[in-house]
Amino acid sequence: MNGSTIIFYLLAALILGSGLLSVTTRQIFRAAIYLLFTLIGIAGLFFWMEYEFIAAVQIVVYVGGIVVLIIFSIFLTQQAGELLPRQKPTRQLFAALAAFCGLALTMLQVNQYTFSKTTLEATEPTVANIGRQMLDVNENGFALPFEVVSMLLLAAMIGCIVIALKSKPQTT
Amino acid sequence: MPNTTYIALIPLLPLAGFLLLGIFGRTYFKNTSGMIGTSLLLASTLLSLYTAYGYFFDYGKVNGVYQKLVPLQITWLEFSKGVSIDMGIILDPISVMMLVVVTFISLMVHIYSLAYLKGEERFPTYYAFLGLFTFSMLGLVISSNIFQIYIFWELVGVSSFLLIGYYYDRPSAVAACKKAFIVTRFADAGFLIGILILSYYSGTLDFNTLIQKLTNPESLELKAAVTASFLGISALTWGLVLVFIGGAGKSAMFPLHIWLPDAMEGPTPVSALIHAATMVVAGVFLVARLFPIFALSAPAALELVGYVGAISALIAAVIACTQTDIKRVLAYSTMSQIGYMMFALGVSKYGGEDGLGYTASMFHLFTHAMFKALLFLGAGAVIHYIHSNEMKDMGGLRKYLPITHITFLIACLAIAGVPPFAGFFSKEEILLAAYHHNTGIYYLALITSGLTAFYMFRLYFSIFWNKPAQVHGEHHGEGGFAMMMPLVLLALGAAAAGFIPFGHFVSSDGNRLNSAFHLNFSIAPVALGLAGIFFAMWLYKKQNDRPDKIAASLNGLYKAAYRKFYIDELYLFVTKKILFNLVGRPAAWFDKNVVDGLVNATGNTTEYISETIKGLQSGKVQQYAMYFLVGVIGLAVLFIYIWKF
Amino acid sequence: MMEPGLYHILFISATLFFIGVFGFFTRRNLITMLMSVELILNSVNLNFIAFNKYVWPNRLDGVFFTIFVIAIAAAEAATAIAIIINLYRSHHSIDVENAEEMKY
Amino acid sequence: MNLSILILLPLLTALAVLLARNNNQVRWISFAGATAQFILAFVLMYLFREERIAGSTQQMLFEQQYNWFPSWHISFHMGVDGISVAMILLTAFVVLAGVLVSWNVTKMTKEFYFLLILLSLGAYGFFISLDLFILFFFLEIAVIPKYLLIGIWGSGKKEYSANKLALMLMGGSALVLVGLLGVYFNTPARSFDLLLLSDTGISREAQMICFPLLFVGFGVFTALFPFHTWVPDGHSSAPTAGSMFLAGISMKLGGYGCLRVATLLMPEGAKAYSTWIIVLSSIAILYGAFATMMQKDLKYINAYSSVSHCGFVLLGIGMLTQTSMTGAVMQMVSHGLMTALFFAVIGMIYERTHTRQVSEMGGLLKVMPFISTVLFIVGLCSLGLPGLSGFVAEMTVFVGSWENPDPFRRVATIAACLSIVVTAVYILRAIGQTAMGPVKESYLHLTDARWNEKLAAIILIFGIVAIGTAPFWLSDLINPGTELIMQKIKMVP
Repeated sequence: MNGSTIIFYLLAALILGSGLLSVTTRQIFRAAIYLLFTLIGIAGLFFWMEYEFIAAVQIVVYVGGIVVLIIFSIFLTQQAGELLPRQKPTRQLFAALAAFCGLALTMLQVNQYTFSKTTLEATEPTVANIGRQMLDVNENGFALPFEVVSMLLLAAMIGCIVIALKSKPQTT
Repeated sequence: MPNTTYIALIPLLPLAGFLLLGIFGRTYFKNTSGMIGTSLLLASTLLSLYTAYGYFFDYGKVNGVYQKLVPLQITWLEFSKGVSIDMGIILDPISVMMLVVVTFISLMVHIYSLAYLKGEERFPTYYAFLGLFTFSMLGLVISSNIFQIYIFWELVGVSSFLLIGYYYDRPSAVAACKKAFIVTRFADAGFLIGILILSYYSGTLDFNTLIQKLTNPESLELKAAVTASFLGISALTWGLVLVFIGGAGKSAMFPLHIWLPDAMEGPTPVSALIHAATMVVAGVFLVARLFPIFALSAPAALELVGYVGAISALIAAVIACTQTDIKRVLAYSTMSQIGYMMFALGVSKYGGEDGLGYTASMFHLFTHAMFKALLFLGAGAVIHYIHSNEMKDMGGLRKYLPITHITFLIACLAIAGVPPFAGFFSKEEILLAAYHHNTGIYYLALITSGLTAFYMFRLYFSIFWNKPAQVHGEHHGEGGFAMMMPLVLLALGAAAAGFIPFGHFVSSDGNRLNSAFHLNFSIAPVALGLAGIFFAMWLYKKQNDRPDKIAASLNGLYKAAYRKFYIDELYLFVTKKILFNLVGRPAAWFDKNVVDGLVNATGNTTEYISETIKGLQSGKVQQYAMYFLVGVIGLAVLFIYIWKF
Repeated sequence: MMEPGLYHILFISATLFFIGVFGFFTRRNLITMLMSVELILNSVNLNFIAFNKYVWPNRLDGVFFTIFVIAIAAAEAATAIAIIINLYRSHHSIDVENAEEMKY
Repeated sequence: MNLSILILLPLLTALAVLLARNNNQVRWISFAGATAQFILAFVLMYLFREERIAGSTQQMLFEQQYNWFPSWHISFHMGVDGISVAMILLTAFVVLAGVLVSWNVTKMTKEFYFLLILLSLGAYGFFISLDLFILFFFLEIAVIPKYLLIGIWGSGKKEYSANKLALMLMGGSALVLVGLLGVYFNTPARSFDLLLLSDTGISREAQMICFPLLFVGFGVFTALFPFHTWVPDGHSSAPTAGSMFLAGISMKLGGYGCLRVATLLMPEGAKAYSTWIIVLSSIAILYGAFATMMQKDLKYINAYSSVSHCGFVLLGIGMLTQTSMTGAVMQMVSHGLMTALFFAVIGMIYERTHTRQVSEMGGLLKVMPFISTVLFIVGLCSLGLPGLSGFVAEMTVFVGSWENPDPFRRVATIAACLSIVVTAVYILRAIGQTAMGPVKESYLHLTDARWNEKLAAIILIFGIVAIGTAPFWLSDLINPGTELIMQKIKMVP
């Protein structure tokens, strides 16, 4: 039992605990905050796995971007102090059951399978390596998906604007 | 043999008249259509007289035997090898005789109608239909192929339908024409099946080949046809009986006669032409045409023909005694006389002296055409004058219609078999033939002969004598030259046609047949005929209450005969109650409710199922997601744990 | 307690995934449903990184996929929120139970 | 002759109709197109006869083949034999008459004519294709427009009828498709080519399964007994030209398919199932006739009588003799012309009297002599009057059927013969109540046919009389085609 292990378990507890709270609390603002904790916990886990770049992206995009967006939209659409409506108990029961069964099935399968680590030499996930490969146009490069994703982002952006426009400009 | 293809013109000229008047008559020949039709027919008549002269006195006879000549034959529709419908012309004594009869009577009717139907709105249509009928009838008599005869058979049926329905705005005429068509159609279905049977066994539709194959005792076809049997009766007999059913339908033989009296709804000249002289004898003609097969290969079928003819003759005569509509009396009389022709064929044998019945039948057909057409045209003149068909509206007309009176009397004497008028000779021959070959039929015929004289003179006295004439309002004489000329010509025929030595021309095997005249044999029928005439005179010459008394004393029989032995009602029952209510209605119901119901049920089931399962498509995203997850888990379990991939 | 490794992380990610699924099923507010989706996406990211680290350390594919997922998640969140706001305008509510016109 | 003209011409007409600016242009363009098709059909017949007289003994003439989907052996293979030529002639007649009769359709005229021409395109394509896939393709093209024609321009319960018709015909097509695929996957050639398939043959087991599928599938189009209920509803709801096309052309697609596809390709299946075909078609003949007797609506009368008459087509095919098959094809042509004319007349009467109930009419002969005369002619044709086409066709079927000596087929033939009596009953009833009888007061002002209606009727009557008075040209045209099918059937042990 070393420090690394302890940190891992603490992070795990943080992720799962606040994740669970996030989907169960009836105050929407708190749910957002719990989500924030979960995301931070995951970022921590990335740090723990020594993927610093991903962890940083996680914090920047998720914590800094998405959660803020969510909180904004909560402000836009929600009355203060209003409790979230409760789902029907049967639905809750069935959802829990389905989720549990799915989890059980997944874990059974995962535990049956032995993942063996490759013997090849490891590539360090440094920013330099990631950057080089991402923009590489050769065989192992990710330039094309990168471009595709950027197109997607553009499309999404335009889509957002069109959807959220107050009213469509009248074309006479 | 000279080129005789011009014979094709005889039927084609009336056809041209039909097409011309049928298509353009209403617009271009409104008034001249009668003259056009008549002149075309006159040409036909002259051609057929020329043909008859040529055939009987020039090229027809080879070594003393009249030949069957086929001057023209065109394949019209080939079914398979050997089996084809040919359009052709056959020349033999009966077809040539029929050519003359049909064209002559038709010409008379054409002329008569010029006056009779003058001013009618559908005058061109009438002449067009007459042309169609004449064409079909001529085509029928010269047919060289059994299917050709069927084709023209149907065509005469339809022209009869059109002419009966000439006054189409009278519901009774519409009903009558439908009845005539449907009853004969029913018989024609039998005819058709008969043709199919005969053609199957003989492998041909051509009359000459057919007769040859089915009369030659050596031929394989005949053996096959006689050996094959159904219900214990040979296929050949079945075929001939079915063909005879077709003939019986057209010739109004019992029990298919019910259409004939109703057909009197048509214009009277039409009745004279179609329903007295020509079309109705087509059945007799058909049996005569196939006579060798009947006589040589299927005597049982011929016997049936004899009995049906005799029974029809008697029943029709009995009914005729009670009818009051003069045209109906004549219609039943026609049926009775055709019965004579039929049983004459039925009692005949093939060839020689025993073939007397055949000759007699054709002879009677010939004379009957004359005097029955005359009777109808005379009745037409009376109706034209008095505007009624009922005997009770008539009486004492002899002074007003002198020519009609005399010609009518001649016709009545002829049909009653009083010498020396035409009917006497032909009827004597028939009775003689029956006497020699079937005494049962002979006695039936004898009774009928007495009855015939009675009802004909009942008619005669009721029209021209009886009570004084009740003529009201203005009148237009007898109808002028156009109406009288045919009457006189036909009266000449009715008076003199009997002196033709018919057996010299027409006989079953083409040989000359000398009909011996037996004076002592003739005594009984003539005496009976005279008795009938005097009885009728006693009852009807002066108005009195004797007929009613007799009718009252014969209550049941009189009523039954008056109601035509309830045969119409029986048919009505069969068609209305059984065919319509027990077959047609259930079929329609079945279709609407069961078959269609099944189709709709399929549709409704689909709709019901979709209605039930559409709840799954609730529009609630979370439900969809849950189905999705459950589905994924289910499939995963299925694949992993059950099918063990 | 044992040394944490791949299986631990997989457990965390699976659990997080099904927590997200549970949230997605039970939440009626669209924004909270969106949050559940974010949880699911994060659990996926976790898997990618874990596999990259513990199974194929020689390659960086997991990293790239994670980056893409994050980028797409951001776009998705933005689009989703645009839709939510639009829906709020037309329905004056962002309860999914009220947005069920697309049925039958 | 290049057969693709037969498809291109309707296609061009349809496109030109779409481009037309007003209704009048639409009418005249369609009329011109239909006339061109009409002339083309005659040219085709003439050239075909010339080729045959010149001694060409090929099974199919004017063959053309273009690759379409080579990897699945689908090719655009066209060619005609006498049967196809006869059917193309029929289509040309009905199309021309249908275009003329629809002259005063005012609702969405352009679309109406477009669909009519499209339907004719499907029919032409169907009759000339020698590739089963193309055949199916055109079959479907001929189905869809009918749904719209009935659904939009129909009368009465048109939506119901349109749905029913489209669903039942689609069901039939589905069976056909399954059958075709069955054929496709059961030959070594893996081909949809009709000629190739008929040469190589199909295994007996496959025939036993595919024949009923194909026959019933096509049979639905031809009102095979239990699948006929779309006929009365569909015909009665359709607009006049729609009914004419439906009965005149599209019911014939089925008959043609039964003969050309099912029977030619699968003689063993045909032989094995002929009993069933005969039973069903005899039922259809008699039962259709009796059901007609009870109908009160003129269109229903003709629709049910179509069931009965199309029974003769299937009976002729089921009897499996050359004469009966020739008769079946002749009956298709004859019935197509006759029933198209019948529906045209009914449409004309309905347009004037605004009723189709026979009991409500009477004495039309007085006020509309032309229309009533046509009604008489078509009625008489329907009941098989010699000199008109119905007689020739029915007699050929009867004679052909009678060539089978076994009692069962004999009984079926006799039953079919007896149906002509029932036909006479219902036809005369219908004519007697509409055209004859006292004229109704309210009808006295009605007018007779206009030029377009007269022309349409005369064209169809011309066809009917041409077959009725001189049948040999038609039977000569058809005979070689049926002879070939017979050879296949005779080879079956």
